Amino acid sequence: MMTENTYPEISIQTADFSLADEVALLEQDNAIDGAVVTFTGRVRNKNEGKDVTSLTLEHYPGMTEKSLAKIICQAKERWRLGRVKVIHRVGELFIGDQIVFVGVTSKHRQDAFAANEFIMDYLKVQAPFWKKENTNQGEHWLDAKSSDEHKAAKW
Amino acid sequence: MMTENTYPEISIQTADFSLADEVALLEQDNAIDGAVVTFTGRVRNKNEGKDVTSLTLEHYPGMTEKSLAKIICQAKERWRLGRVKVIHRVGELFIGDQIVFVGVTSKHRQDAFAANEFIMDYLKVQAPFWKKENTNQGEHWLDAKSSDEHKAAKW
Amino acid sequence: MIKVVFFAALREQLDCSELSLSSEGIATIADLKAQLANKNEQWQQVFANGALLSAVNHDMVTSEQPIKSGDEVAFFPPVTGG
Amino acid sequence: MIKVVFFAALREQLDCSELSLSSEGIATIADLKAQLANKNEQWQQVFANGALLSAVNHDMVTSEQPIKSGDEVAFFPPVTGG
Repeated sequence: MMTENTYPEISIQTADFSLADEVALLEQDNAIDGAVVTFTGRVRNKNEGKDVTSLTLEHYPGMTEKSLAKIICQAKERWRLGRVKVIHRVGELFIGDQIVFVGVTSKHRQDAFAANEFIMDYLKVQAPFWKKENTNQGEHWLDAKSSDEHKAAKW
Repeated sequence: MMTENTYPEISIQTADFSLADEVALLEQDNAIDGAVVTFTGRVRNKNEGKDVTSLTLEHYPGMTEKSLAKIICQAKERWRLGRVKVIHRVGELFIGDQIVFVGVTSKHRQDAFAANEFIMDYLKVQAPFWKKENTNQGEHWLDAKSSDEHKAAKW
Repeated sequence: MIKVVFFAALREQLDCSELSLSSEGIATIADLKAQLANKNEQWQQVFANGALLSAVNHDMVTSEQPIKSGDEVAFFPPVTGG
Repeated sequence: MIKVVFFAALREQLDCSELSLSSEGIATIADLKAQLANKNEQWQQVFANGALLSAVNHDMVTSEQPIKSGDEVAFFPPVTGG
């Protein structure tokens, strides 16, 4: 049975999150990791020339967690990582709101940088999230970008 | 004359800093940047097999700020960056203490990741900081690592 | 029975988020797609989109993927999170 | 006069953090190094270290760098911050 702790490194939530709290958890009782890299993705006010008012994030519950867990596993296979946390919000989000957080610790900075970017690049093309953009010209689903495919393929 | 605001993107200080406050400043009134990448370097409890008790950080006031300003300029020339902040602490620091912070915002994540890692790689080989390690086997100045030279050279 | 779920633009185009159908005569994702496309012209058009992605039991798969009764199959557009 | 400053392990080895000396006969960093090494055996040994870095007026320079009266010259080991 799935419990809340099946994927302690992953959280899909409508609520906002606190960068400070998340980093504190990554660092707590962790004196062996000298490097902490975080990525935060936020809602921008412009996209492809249109004025954005909000985004609506949909996802595929169950598959989302499974795909993110797989991505995190791959990162751990490739780099010497300490702790990892991935948070992705769903529902309606407004300008400046936090959308996604990836936090990684490692003994060494190179591993932390690479693993964090790897996780984001794969999240972008494999995790089942979809964005609907609400603009002053109406709403529409965003198209996937081929540049995201290329970024993931380069690893 | 040098005033406190000569290098608003750079702070060399003995005091600790707050990751949350620094990121809040990077994001404040900034609705155009969708990506925020942070690096935090911390004092590890082990280094090359020795038990570390503390580090003493020395620097060359004046040159430190100038060299970091140059590195930030180079990063801005190479990538489309929004805001940048670099903080480096000096004096005696203990296990788990924050040593260095690099925060970068950009419209796009690839630029934010690359610029942040670039700034850290160059800080490591060009900014005049020196670490003395205090261990249970006495104190000694750390040697520069050739791997750091290689990381900076790869950009 | 096979459970089929749809997401995002696809769900809106079909005006359907979930359906169940018999696994009889369906060996692969390609078979299932063909059967769904057969429903009517609107569905045919939607499933003609070669960019659609499919998942079986929460794993991304290709059209050749075998499926069986009890599986949960999902169809959706390329993902755009992050 | 040229102001010369030393940092970290170098400062401790020389037991000196700062000194001033006349710019007479000193055209480059290499000249300055040679004159400092000339002080005594301890200084000679320290300045024989090829890994030492030098800066003039807060910019990293090579041994060929010209220097003049009024400059601030720094010598220090490879940096280890971050």
